[in-house]
Amino acid sequence: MKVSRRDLLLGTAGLTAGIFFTPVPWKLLDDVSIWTQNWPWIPQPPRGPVSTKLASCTLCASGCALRVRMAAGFPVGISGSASHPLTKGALCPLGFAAHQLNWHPVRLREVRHKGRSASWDEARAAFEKACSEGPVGIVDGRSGRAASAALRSFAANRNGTYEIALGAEERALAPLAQWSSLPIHSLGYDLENTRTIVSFGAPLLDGWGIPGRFTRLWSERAAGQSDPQLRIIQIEPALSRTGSGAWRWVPICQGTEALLAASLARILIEERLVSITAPLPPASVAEAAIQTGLTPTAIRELAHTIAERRPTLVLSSDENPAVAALNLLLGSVGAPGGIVKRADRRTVPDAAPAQPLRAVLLDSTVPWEYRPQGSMEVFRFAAWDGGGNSADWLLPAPGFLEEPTDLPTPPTSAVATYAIAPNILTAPFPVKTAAEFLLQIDSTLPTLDQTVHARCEEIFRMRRGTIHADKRTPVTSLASAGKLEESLRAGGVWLDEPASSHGLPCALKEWPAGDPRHRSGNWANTWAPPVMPPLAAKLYQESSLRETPQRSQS
Amino acid sequence: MSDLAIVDRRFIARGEERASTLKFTLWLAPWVALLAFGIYAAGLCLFYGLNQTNMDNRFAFGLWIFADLSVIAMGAGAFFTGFLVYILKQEELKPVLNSAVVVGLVCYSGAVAVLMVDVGQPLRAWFTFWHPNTHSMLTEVTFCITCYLIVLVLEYLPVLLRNRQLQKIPSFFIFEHQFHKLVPVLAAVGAFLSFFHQGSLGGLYGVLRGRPFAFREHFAIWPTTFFLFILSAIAVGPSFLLLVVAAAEALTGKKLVEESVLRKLGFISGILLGVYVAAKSIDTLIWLNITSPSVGFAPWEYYAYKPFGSAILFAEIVLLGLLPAVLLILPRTRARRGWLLFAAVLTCCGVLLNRFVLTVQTLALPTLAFDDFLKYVPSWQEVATFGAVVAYGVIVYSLSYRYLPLFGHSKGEDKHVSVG
Amino acid sequence: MFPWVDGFHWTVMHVVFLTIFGLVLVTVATTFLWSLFRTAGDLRSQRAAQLCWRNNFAQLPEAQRHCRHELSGRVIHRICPNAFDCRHCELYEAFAAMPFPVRTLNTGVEYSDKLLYHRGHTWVLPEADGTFTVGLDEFAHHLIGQPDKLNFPRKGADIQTEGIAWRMTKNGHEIRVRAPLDGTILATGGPQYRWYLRVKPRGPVDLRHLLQGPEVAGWLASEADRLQIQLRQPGSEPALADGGTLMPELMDNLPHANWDEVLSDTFLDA
Amino acid sequence: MSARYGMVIDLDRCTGCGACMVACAAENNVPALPARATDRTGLTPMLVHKVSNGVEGAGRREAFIPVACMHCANETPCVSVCPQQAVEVDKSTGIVMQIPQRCLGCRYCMTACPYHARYFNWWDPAWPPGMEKTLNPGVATRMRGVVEKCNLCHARLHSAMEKAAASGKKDIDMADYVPACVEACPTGAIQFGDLANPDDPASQAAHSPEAFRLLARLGTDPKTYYKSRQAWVRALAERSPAGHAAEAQNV
Repeated sequence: MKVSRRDLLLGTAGLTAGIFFTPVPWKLLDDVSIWTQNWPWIPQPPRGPVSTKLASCTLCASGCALRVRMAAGFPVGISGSASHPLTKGALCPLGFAAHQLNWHPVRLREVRHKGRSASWDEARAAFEKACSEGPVGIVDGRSGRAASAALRSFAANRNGTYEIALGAEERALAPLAQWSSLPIHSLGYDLENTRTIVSFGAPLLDGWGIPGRFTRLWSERAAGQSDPQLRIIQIEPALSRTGSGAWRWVPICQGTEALLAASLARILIEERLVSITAPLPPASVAEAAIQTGLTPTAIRELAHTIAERRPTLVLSSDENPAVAALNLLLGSVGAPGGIVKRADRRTVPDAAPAQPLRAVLLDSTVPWEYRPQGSMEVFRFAAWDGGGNSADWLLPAPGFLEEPTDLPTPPTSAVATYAIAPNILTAPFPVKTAAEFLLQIDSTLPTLDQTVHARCEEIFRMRRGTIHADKRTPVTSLASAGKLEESLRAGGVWLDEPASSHGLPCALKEWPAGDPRHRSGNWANTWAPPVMPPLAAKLYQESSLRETPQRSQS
Repeated sequence: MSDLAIVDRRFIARGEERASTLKFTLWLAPWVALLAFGIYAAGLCLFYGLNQTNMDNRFAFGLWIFADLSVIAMGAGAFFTGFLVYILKQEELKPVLNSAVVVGLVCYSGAVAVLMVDVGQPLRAWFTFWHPNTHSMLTEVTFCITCYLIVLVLEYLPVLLRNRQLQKIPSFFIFEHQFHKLVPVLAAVGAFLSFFHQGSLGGLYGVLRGRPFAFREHFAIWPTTFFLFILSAIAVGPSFLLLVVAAAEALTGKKLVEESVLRKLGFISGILLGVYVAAKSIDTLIWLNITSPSVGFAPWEYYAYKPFGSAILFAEIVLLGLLPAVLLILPRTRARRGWLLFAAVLTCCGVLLNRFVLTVQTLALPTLAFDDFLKYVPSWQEVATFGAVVAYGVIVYSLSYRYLPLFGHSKGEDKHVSVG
Repeated sequence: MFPWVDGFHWTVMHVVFLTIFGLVLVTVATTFLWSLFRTAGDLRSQRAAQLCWRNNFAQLPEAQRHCRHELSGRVIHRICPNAFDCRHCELYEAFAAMPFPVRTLNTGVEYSDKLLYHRGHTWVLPEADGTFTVGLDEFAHHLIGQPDKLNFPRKGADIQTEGIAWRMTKNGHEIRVRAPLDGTILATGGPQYRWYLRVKPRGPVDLRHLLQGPEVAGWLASEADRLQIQLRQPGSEPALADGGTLMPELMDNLPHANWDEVLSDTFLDA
Repeated sequence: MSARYGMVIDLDRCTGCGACMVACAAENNVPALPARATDRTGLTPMLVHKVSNGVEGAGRREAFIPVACMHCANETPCVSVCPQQAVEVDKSTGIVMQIPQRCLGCRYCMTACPYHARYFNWWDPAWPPGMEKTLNPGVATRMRGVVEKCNLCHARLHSAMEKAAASGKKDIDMADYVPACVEACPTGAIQFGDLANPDDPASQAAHSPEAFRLLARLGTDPKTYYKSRQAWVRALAERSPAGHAAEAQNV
């Protein structure tokens, strides 16, 4: 029969009506709604049991103890481990997202020579060639590690130089080390027993020293109290986080820290506020007042406040002899609550050799911005390529939690510590540490394990200190050095007893001149990698909380 | 005559004078271009997400929500004229009824289209019907607008079927013939729905306890803005319709409806506007002196930020409220076409300003002690999408005017002016 | 909020909300379906064609709505109030009784007294066997000549007076020819046969509404005049009637005229 | 059990380091956004605001105010406005839950929130290749076009409940339920607890004379309390914005 338009219309209408009595539309509706709720291209977290592993952060010298949540063999979360005697479970903001660093887009995945990809063998050949042609320099960013031992002895064997790139906190101690002719690394701050801290721009609450150590001290003894047990006087041009959290903030003109320190010293001496005698600084109070922008009375009051509640610790943000010298006047050197000696075998490396270096090798712990002086071939170990680097060779180093290492005493610590950080991850592509690289060239170098054993032996023989883990075990109660190493490898931290603060002879022939070097404070400054975890970078990009950091120019 | 012209001519009702095909095409061309560009912009937003706009977490509503509120207020002419003609039996308004329907349809469908771009997950929009939260004004709005859009389409259907070619198909003609007998029912339903969602749109902001600038006292479950929006909508609706018809007359150079009809529209608009202004003034006084201070916000603070000075309040209530109301109510000014149109324009501007203040100023003003006053400038994607709605409106109205008996047949028989 | 959504529990708001919107939807749906139902009813009954025609008639220009008696000269001026359905015209008898003037008019085309003419330019010829033959009159034939396409209803289909009897296309214009009487189609012809339909009447035959005798001349004359005006080239004299007869194949010969209007008026199709 | 989980944040102890923000993002699989993102289009369920007493020079004081969802208990502004029940208050915990799978992204709740604690996913969440393996298994990622906010680390509450259930207890041990930001704060400035429990240290701290809440007069009963000994900081609670600015000029 012939189908008329009318039949067609009726048919369609019937069909549409009929469809609604079939499951088809409802199933479609259901599927659509489910699809709209999870798009296939949106990544979903891995499923699987979550376990927790103990580890240590190796991204700065502080070596904070970590609890790493692992799922399906990958780190999925990080928190501090409260058993650590110094960090007490605190972490810096960057640490909480560090577990994502290894997948950062700028991760260095292959050996690169002048921007082109190369092989490990080529790199090794090139370095051996350099060694044969002249002295090489080895730069270590974090001395005192087992790896450092290897680096150092390599330099010694090849009569090259072994240099340490010091951090700001360490540089700040340099003058005192010089006057007391002690290595920098055997000096520390006894913050726990001090009553007044005078900080010349040191970012105490913003990444200074060991995360958690000072901040917790501050929050227990200083925060928000009108007359706190611990007085913090922050002297700096602009109000910083530390200034806001301090007991007093003293705004002074840029670069006049040394002058102010001198004038304070003058007042302390002239008005007999301190018993210790020292050479009279040349600076006059009136002059200082003009330069610093403070009134003479203000400076005088400041001097009185400083002397009032001792022990008083004077900190500078970076190397500044004039500021450091105040500690001598206030008798804070070698006294409880001041600058104390700690058991540490590290010594300041020897001076540079006569003839210029043929090549220099930078360990991955050396801050990215470090620029070797002079023209030589540069071998740079790094896990991330921060860009703008002039190194001839970029050598991929292990990333976060990928390098087994030991952790010597962190800067600013009053007592010696020792810990061993296991590697709980392995890089999916060939990486080497500087030490491993050198070991391949010179097999006589001490291996990591040898040095670690030796160190454990030594600690065991000293029979001092305690192992801090879930519970505390005095070293004396340990059967052998092996047991000690075992417990350290299991995540324990050895904490030495406070060294006797006496025997820190320190004399001043004349009042030192100030060094204007000043460093702007931020967590990012003590941070060795050139990049920050994406989630930490959010702070700078997606909120107005922080201004983008100026990284320290070592 | 070219073939296109022949075909075109065949769809134009017998004896109706319309612009030549070429002229009409030239008129449409720019609007079509604008529409296409806007659709492209909207496509960007749908494909790449709303990061294409300049909205942000603090300015979560932008140009689009302002446009929706305004456009829907303008579209109020549709339901209100229907209400006047069918419920209140104001027969003399019949000639503009079809125009009102087209305007309404355009406004509402346009608004819904923009909303679909505005939400982050358009494909989930229907969840509102699945998990509706009966306490949310937005739910009420969604339900009402959806229903009313259906009603508008149904009301537009008869007008569409009156097209010369379509009505040659018997079943269409008969359906139209039967359907338009029942249209008064739809008009009643439409009026009911509209009263509600116009109100709910106002309620959207009146209930924002967290935004003292917008929060108002409640009657029963509704904040005062609920009632103010109804008033302002039915006040502006006729004015806007008046302007549309006037524009059509200007463009076609024909007298489409009796002057008396326009005056009547103006008068209705004027009276309602007067009532609105009175109510609005009382509401503002209560809010400034009681509501706002009681939650710790001194009223003067709202107007401490330029350009949103207290001048904006004066403009909204007096300049664009009281003034046009008076102009429309006084017979002498109403009788002059110039004044009539001028007053109608003012009325529209007044309501636009009101919607602007409620949507934009509310979000720009800080709430926390440490907030700043915020600025927001729509991105070109937002503007283009908005432009597309305008173009869409012009195109639909032009086509309707050309091919449908919007103003009845010039041959006068209006027993079949289908409505709505 | 709906009972089948997890964690649902009734509240007053739900009841109110659901009731209101339920009612709204029901009302709207009912309205729509009700008119659909009524439409179907009308289409099934015979009223549909009538309704369409009456609406269409109302839209015809006044010149096309003159009463047949005006065309015959019985009355001076009268617009048909019955959509050309003289069967329901209460004045028909009265008018028919009136005398009419004898006039000689130039109709431009021939016509036959044996044929009954419909205002849509079809004629009806009663056959001996009681069936009727339907064809296009000369006037229409001159306009269209040879149609490009013919579209007849299938045999046995019903046609209704003023409904569409058949469709033709010529030069892209669709022409709908109105049926002059009610009936069932027996056979279909075409221009070559000079007839188009053979129809078996339905029910009692009443052809009063068809023109005959003097009316035809008057009607054709007025149609010719209309055509002259409509086809007049701007600024030229009427040149259609050549020696008093309409020239053939007009649509082919004057392609640029406004044929849409001409055809609509000729076949009473607004 | 019927708890009222809430926080007391000691602003005098907040150094504005941002550890809470980072820890929160890491815990809740919040992606880092494209470079175009700003502090206004960002995704920071926990956001630390920097505030000052408006004085320049030696008299200047600054403080930091961490703001996350306050989980308002009364007339919760975002709950009543959501058209499709994508925001709900959990009666048993007092936590205001956002259900991203149901959210259509109309952002009405964001305009309703006086604390701007709600965030819209303006971008598709994206991670560098391989980094998605480091996402927290306990929390599902969200997609573009939906609103999200702090839910007091609901995943952690769940595991705490499971632990309690496993050991047959009906109440959880608060030691097991510590939100990421609380855990991360290096100065221990954030106290978290059950405000309905008078013995809970947090609920006691909430009643200390230095405790205050932001915009409490709006009557939404926010469950995040702040604490400060400094009068000017406490003044930030209720002082209306323009007034605050004006007085800052006079100081």
